[in-house]
Amino acid sequence: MAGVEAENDLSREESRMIELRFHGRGGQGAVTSAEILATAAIDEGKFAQAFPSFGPERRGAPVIAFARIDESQIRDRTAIQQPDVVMVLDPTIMKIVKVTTGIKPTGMLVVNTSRGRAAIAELTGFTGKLATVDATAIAMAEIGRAITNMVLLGSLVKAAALVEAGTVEAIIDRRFGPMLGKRNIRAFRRAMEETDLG
Amino acid sequence: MAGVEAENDLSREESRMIELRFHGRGGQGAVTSAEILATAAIDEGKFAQAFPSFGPERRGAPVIAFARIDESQIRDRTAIQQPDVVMVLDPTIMKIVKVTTGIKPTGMLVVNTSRGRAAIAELTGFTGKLATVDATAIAMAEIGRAITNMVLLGSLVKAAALVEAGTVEAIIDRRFGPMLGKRNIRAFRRAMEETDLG
Amino acid sequence: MARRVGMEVSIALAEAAKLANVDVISAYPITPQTHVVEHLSELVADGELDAEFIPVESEHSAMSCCVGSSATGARTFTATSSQGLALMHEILYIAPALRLPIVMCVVDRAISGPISIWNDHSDIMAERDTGWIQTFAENAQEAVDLTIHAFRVAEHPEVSLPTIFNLDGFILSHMIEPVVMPEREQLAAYLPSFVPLQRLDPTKPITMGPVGIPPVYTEAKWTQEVAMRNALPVIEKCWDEFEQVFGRKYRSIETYQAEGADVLLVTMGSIGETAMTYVDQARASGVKVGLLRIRLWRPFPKQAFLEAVAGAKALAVVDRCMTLGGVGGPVACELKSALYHEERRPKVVEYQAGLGGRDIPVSDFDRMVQGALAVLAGKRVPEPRVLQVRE
Amino acid sequence: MARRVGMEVSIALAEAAKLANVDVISAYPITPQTHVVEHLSELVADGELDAEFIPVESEHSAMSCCVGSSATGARTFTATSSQGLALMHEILYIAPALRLPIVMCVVDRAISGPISIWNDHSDIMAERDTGWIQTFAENAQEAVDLTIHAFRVAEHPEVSLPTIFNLDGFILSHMIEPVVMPEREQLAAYLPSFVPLQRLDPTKPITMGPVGIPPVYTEAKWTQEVAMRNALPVIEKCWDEFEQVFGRKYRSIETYQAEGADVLLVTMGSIGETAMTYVDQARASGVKVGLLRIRLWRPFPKQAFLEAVAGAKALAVVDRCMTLGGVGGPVACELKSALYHEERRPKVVEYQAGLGGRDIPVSDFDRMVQGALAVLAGKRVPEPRVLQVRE
Amino acid sequence: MTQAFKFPGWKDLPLGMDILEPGSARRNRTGDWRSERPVWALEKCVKCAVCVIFCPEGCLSVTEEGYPQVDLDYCKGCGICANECVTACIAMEREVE
Amino acid sequence: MTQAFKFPGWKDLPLGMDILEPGSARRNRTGDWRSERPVWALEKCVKCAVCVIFCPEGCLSVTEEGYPQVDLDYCKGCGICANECVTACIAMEREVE
Amino acid sequence: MKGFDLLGVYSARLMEPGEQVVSGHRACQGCGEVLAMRLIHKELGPNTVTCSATGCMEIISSSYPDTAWAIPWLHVAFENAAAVASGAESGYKALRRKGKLPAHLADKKITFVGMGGDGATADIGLQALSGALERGHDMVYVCYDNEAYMNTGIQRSSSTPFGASTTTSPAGKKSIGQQTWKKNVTEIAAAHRIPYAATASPSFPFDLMAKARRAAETPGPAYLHVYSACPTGWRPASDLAIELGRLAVQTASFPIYEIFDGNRVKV
Amino acid sequence: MKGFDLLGVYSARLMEPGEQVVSGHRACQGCGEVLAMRLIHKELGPNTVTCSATGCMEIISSSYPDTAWAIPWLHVAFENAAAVASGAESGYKALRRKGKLPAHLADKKITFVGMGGDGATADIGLQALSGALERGHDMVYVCYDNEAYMNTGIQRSSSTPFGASTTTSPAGKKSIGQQTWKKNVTEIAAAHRIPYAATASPSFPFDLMAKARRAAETPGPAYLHVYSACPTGWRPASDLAIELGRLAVQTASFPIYEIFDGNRVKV
Ligand SMILES: Cc1ncc(C[n+]2csc(CCOP(=O)(O)OP(=O)(O)O)c2C)c(N)n1
Ligand SMILES: Cc1ncc(C[n+]2csc(CCOP(=O)(O)OP(=O)(O)O)c2C)c(N)n1
Ligand code: SF4
Ligand code: SF4
Ligand code: SF4
Ligand code: SF4
Ligand code: SF4
Ligand code: SF4
Ligand SMILES: [Mg+2]
Ligand SMILES: [Mg+2]
Repeated sequence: MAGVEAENDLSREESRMIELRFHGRGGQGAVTSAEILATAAIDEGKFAQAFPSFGPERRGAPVIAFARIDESQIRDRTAIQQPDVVMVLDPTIMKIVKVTTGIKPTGMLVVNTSRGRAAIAELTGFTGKLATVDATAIAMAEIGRAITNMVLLGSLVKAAALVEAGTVEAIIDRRFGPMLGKRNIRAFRRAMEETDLG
Repeated sequence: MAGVEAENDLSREESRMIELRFHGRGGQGAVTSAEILATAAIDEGKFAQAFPSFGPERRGAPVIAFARIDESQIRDRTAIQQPDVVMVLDPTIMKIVKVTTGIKPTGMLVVNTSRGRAAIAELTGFTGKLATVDATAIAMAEIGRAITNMVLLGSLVKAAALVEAGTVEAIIDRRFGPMLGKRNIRAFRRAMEETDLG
Repeated sequence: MARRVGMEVSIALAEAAKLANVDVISAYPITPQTHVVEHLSELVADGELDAEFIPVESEHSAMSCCVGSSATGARTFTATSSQGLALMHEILYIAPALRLPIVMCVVDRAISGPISIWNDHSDIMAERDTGWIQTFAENAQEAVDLTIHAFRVAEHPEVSLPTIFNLDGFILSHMIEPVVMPEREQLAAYLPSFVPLQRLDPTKPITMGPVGIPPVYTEAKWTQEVAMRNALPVIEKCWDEFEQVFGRKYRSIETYQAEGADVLLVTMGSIGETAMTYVDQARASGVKVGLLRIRLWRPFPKQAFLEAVAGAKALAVVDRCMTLGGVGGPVACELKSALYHEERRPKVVEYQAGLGGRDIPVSDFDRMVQGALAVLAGKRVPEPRVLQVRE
Repeated sequence: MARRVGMEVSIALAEAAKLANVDVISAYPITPQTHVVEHLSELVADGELDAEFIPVESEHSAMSCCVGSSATGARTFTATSSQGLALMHEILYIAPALRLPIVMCVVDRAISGPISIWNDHSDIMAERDTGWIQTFAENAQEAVDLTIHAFRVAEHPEVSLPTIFNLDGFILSHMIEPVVMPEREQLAAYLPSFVPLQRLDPTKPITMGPVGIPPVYTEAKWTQEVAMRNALPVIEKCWDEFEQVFGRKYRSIETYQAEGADVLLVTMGSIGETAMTYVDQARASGVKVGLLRIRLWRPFPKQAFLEAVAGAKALAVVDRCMTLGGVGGPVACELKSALYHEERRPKVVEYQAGLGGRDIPVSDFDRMVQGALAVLAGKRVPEPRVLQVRE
Repeated sequence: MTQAFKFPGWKDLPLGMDILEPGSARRNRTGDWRSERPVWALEKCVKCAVCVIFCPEGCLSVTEEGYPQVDLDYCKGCGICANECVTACIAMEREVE
Repeated sequence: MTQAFKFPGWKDLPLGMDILEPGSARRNRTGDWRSERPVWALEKCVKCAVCVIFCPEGCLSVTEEGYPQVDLDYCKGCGICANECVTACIAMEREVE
Repeated sequence: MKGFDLLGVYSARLMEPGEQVVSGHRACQGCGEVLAMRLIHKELGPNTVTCSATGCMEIISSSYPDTAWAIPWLHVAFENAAAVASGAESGYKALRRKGKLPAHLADKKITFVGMGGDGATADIGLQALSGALERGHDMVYVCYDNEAYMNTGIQRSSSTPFGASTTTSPAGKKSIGQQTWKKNVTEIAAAHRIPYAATASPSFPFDLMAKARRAAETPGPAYLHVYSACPTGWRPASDLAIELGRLAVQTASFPIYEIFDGNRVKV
Repeated sequence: MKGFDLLGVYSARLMEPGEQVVSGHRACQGCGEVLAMRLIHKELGPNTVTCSATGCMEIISSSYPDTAWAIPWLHVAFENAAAVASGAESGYKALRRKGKLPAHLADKKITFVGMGGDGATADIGLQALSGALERGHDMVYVCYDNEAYMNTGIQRSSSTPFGASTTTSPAGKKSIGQQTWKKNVTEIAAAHRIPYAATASPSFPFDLMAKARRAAETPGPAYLHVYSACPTGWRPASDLAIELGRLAVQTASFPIYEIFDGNRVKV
């Protein structure tokens, strides 16, 4: 199913579940990106879950969302404690939240930043895989607003190939409608190109 | 305690419980008479209960009330099925309700009637003790309204001496206040005199 | 000295609440609770009781007002029944969580549908998880005594929990019967004035009722459970003190003729008295039967219960409520659960009876005990049975 | 053919209600039920579902409208949670007494206080006496399937009882996960149109909801109990038919790795899935443990339960609710009651966990099973324990 | 003490305890409640039917000739008809034993 | 991922889970929510304090000299002050990473 | 003529026969409330579905096995008659639109009625009423105002007039009786800008019946507030219900009027 | 000057320091509702006891262990804030009269506030409110009207204006959005003939605060209906709450006025 060769070593043996955590701010669409990722995986015949952190968080406040992807049925519904992948949608989050908490040493950090890999590596102290992208710039350019969630999905697909780009694009198209869909897909594609995997 | 000699043979040995049923119409005070009787017994140091039939009966509808008197604590709260005494406050009730239902053969029927003992004996077919009184006439004369409940209590005290007249009178006085109390006591006393015990 | 008088039970307990000098009464009328609140209104109108009587527009608001009132440190009382209790349901969970020592009289009545104004325990049983202390009265005296005890316990600084005392509707609430009314001096000796442990006080502002996020909800509920467990000895102690002041003795679990009994009838509420009559008769005819009355239902006095049934071979348990589609009535269910791991476990034969105002006569107790005896003689334990179902 | 899609569980079950072509939806929003009714509003606004959506002003009215609607013969649906369910409490008893086949989705959430929007079963457990049929879903597929099954069962002429299907709030309701959506044709084959057994019809006027005076109340309640008992085989039969049409199999009591298990974990709701993961791990390391999931809670499938536990030496029962001051959690209490007179009774070790949104990780199941194993090894059965209480 | 109606066994209770017979309360002869009965002096009656409309029991009807007619099976003897009669032709008389 | 507050054990929970410390929410630095911050050109400021009154956070105060002053620990960056300033002397600037 | 106008007197005999509330009900002797209920339902006729609150009118008309109702009738609880009626109206509406009604009902115009006493309306059921009015169901809500909770023994309601002594607002050494002013539910209903709200009294039976008809014929929600004398609760003789109602209207202690779309019209 | 009158502009700086609702609450960026709440409580000052309904303002101000409240504050449930406040008022009243208050409270004049959103007020808590107003408690009830159930995700309330699209009154092929007209709770409250009812908006902060004070100083019940813009629910940018409120008032889509004893006075 995952026909593309993974560009990294997140091991993809049968039934190795991949767990992801998304960091953003209330209103920025962290949940939506988790959702689209999971839906894509499901559309590809895999098993997947996506869920928000279940709190009454308000617009502006830091929020998280989760996703799981697996080849077989997922039975765990508890919060993800040790993610394989952490996605950071908003660069300013890192100042206030320790985004690397619990991340597996073999895991991957996907970050929206304009400051480049080195700065992020230093800031987070994370020594595993790192993917960076200036998602805000891409989003401003392509969508006209700093809504970075589809951009980051592009980086993720590039970095970890958990799902195919085409599947995600189809969902974006379905979900956002022709106008906004097209813009988001452009942003998504640019991320696939511009993401820095080191 | 029951200092007066009973005028009939309702046996008064220790712990022989006396059960009474009162028939009247909603709004006529059947419950009040049961209540005053029980309170009188309690005031004399006995044990007693009084309670209405627990229904949403409306003004005018036939209603019943109950009382129990005993020398020792009463533990039964169930409806009285086999009364020792049945009191009929309203003569017209007998046409529509079988007032003798369940009454003990050794029991007593106390009836407000203007028609005399024989007519009642025939009407009810009851062969036990019978006490009759023209309570409506007495009530109209003494109280000015056809409220017969205190009259019938007089008949009962006369007929069965379950409590002393003085105790009842004290309660009537307390309960109805000086004006109405006095009238009711007069009616009560007349009943003690005018009740026909056969 | 304390006077022995004939009084309607509802009036008597309202008088007891007056003696407790309650500050706020917030209640909504419902049969058969009405006489309680009517009498209290009269006492207030006549100036015999100095209290705010809040004539709310529903029971939901009755309980809500009680919460607000109790949170100011006022001694707060209410009473209800059946549909009214059900309408309070949501708020009934909240008062104990806030640890507010409201006292409530529940005049037990069947729950609709079909609508019934008559007595059973289906209303109160629905509140068995809520965290209120709950006792049951059997007669006028107990109703009065438990009223006073309820205030003592609820406000006890080691307890601070709302407390319900139950009495059966009509069959107890509407009875005129003898009762010894406590005297003011006795009350003064027994019931101290209420010193709230928390209060809405502008000079010491606290926030009551915040959100219980997941890191703290479990702990909050656990403290409630611990409070219930800790209340148990205090409740007993308050009965000991009650005996000293008033001379009448109460226990969480009370037995009658239990010694040497093979079968124990288990009752809660006023039917216990009829059951005693039955036990006397049965004992007289040689049946080894006794009676166990559950006076304290919440917190459930498990230890006392286990001790009380230790010698029995079978229990005949009467539930005044059905758990529709469940394994049995709520009381029997709980008793079996309590007994489950005991070495010597009596058989438990379950009955549901006295529903929606149907009397339980002496003969019904006999049927129950005969049922239990049949089990002891080797018959299979029957499924829980509703008595007196007309075929 | 039926499509496998990724969908939020709330949306999926709302779609299932749409497939059932409900006529009237009367609901009030409350977290975490909101997405269910929001999606239904959208379907109605878009004309995808032809139904009356009654935007009531409270849950009390939501259920009241459902009663009125169902009494006209309309297929009626609602959904709620927690405080909302509690506010319906009074009316929840009445719908089954009137034998109205309303279907309700309860998105289980802890009950206040303290207020919590997170999952446990304290809301629904308070309704265990009411007379609603109740099932529990574990995942998206089950939520969808039980929605459809609920209509089938509720309206079945041999049943005619309102039905609740439960799903855990957030942890299930807000999950996006794979689900196979039934097709219209399948629905047509499985779910006949609703033919009401009674209806407010001016040409055949009936009086619904009269007073249940004492001579008839007991009988009325008994018919409800009988209806619940009779519903049990119908519920199972409707699952059999479900399997024929949809190919997915459900049972009142379902087991996993139960064969040869010394200890059976007993769960209800979505934690069953985590428990399966644990069981797999434990089995792999040689622990003889299995899982029993209660899918049907009301009417309680006693026989199936007894058969399922026949081989087990101990049960580790998880309650998602506390009975404050009671003998233990409601599920464990009922299970012990069901087992009480069995010859071979497993030990029952009780846990209360996952309260107010606290996760129950695999390690917790291990603790529970270890507790049960310790009992089998001779340790005294511990008092019911709340897991994860921070000291 | 008299209960004409025989309550059904549980199996015969209608679904939901519905009452299937409209107006079955007619079996309930509320005339029993009466301690006074209305008596008409029809000669004074102007056939206006005011008494009929005001009877809470609905137990008054109009005869072919236009006169009011009471169904004593239901008349509770409230006296409203007498009090409202425009020509005062109704008197309330005590029921005899 | 950071939870500064250490939740008490059950024994240390106040009765009824009351919060005993008034205004304890001050520990919650909502400045973290901000992605833009208000910046003042005080030379244009007329010291009217309109910005101060309209701030939903109550995080503006008035200095001794009468100028508004922001507490960035709490400012969520909503922009209301900037939008309402009578002399348009407040600008919203994106927070840097 | 006791204030009964001549026209009124003679139109009485024009009344249709046929009752929806039959004799044999258990209301007190001389009950003004049951009279109002009878007249309203007589006017509305057989194609009416009535949803009743708990209260006197429910208890006295529907004690199993006796029903005084000749129309389909549903009682659920005390505080929700307006909600139950909303549900019934919506059920029919949906079934009709979807063509799901059986043939004999498909074209029948049905009037949906919610009803309750003043307690059920002004107090415990006010919210359900407000919700129903706001949502715009095509129904008639009738409040029978006897100014107290009579069914449970004459307790005060918010509709009890100032100074009246009831069992929960008794006059006493420290109280004159009811200490609050009568809540005006008709005004509250009218503040919902519903198309029709009116007050009436069975002492003016044709007026009452005409208003009932107008209420039924109004599309959308209509509110009818009916002053209903209660001899048991008010403690006069049993023959005075009509007279008392007439007096209340004539002295304007209970004015009768109509409000269309929120604009008051005196009658 | 954005419609802000000059006097208003300069009086802002005369405001007392001191807040009862402190920074650190979790309301959304730019929330107009929390601003209204802050200003009202600032005006009422520390001798205030507030009883809150469930809703945005409760959730964002009282998540254990964080409270934004510097005054005594109590939350019980969604639908009963008015009843809870009645209880608190009565508790103090009884204790004071009976001389049972501790010395430091005996002479303190305390303002009792019940508060809730439009859902808590116009819908699920309307009855508790009506009861409290009718009984005449000396308290202030504040409704923060953001025209929907925001706390649970923008569902319609009866205060949502006609045509507005919410998550439970979505615009769609068969619907324009909300199909009912905004319920006027102020009119409903005024129909209770309470001494003081008013509408206000935090966009006119001195007016709002003056009304809050008047409400508190009125003996008996007072009702304050506050239009509270919600950027999250209404979906504009986060800096527009004040502007939108001002616009609503100026276009009379939300008129602000006062009603004394039922008689309306425009402001
Ligand atoms: C939730 C609830 N609370 C209280 C009651 C008790 N109750 C039944 S009817 C009634 C009073 C009815 O008064 P009203 O609505 O004015 O009607 P009336 O009997 O006066 O005609 C009361 C208090 C109830 N059935 N349900
Ligand atoms: C009985 C009950 N039903 C539903 C809820 C869920 N709920 C909590 S707050 C809320 C909406 C609040 O809306 P509103 O009162 O307008 O306040 P806002 O959040 O808009 O300020 C809802 C539906 C609840 N807590 N309790
Ligand atoms: S007395 Fe009353 S019940 Fe009898 S006919 Fe006259 S009005 Fe009707
Ligand atoms: S009111 Fe009098 S005059 Fe008129 S019809 Fe009746 S009896 Fe005749
Ligand atoms: S941006 Fe918003 S929160 Fe920050 S100071 Fe300005 S008004 Fe206050
Ligand atoms: S609103 Fe503008 S001018 Fe006025 S004080 Fe604030 S910054 Fe200065
Ligand atoms: S109490 Fe009053 S309203 Fe009720 S039935 Fe009797 S007279 Fe009619
Ligand atoms: S949702 Fe609206 S009302 Fe609620 S906190 Fe956010 S902005 Fe304020
Ligand atoms: Mg009334
Ligand atoms: Mg709102």
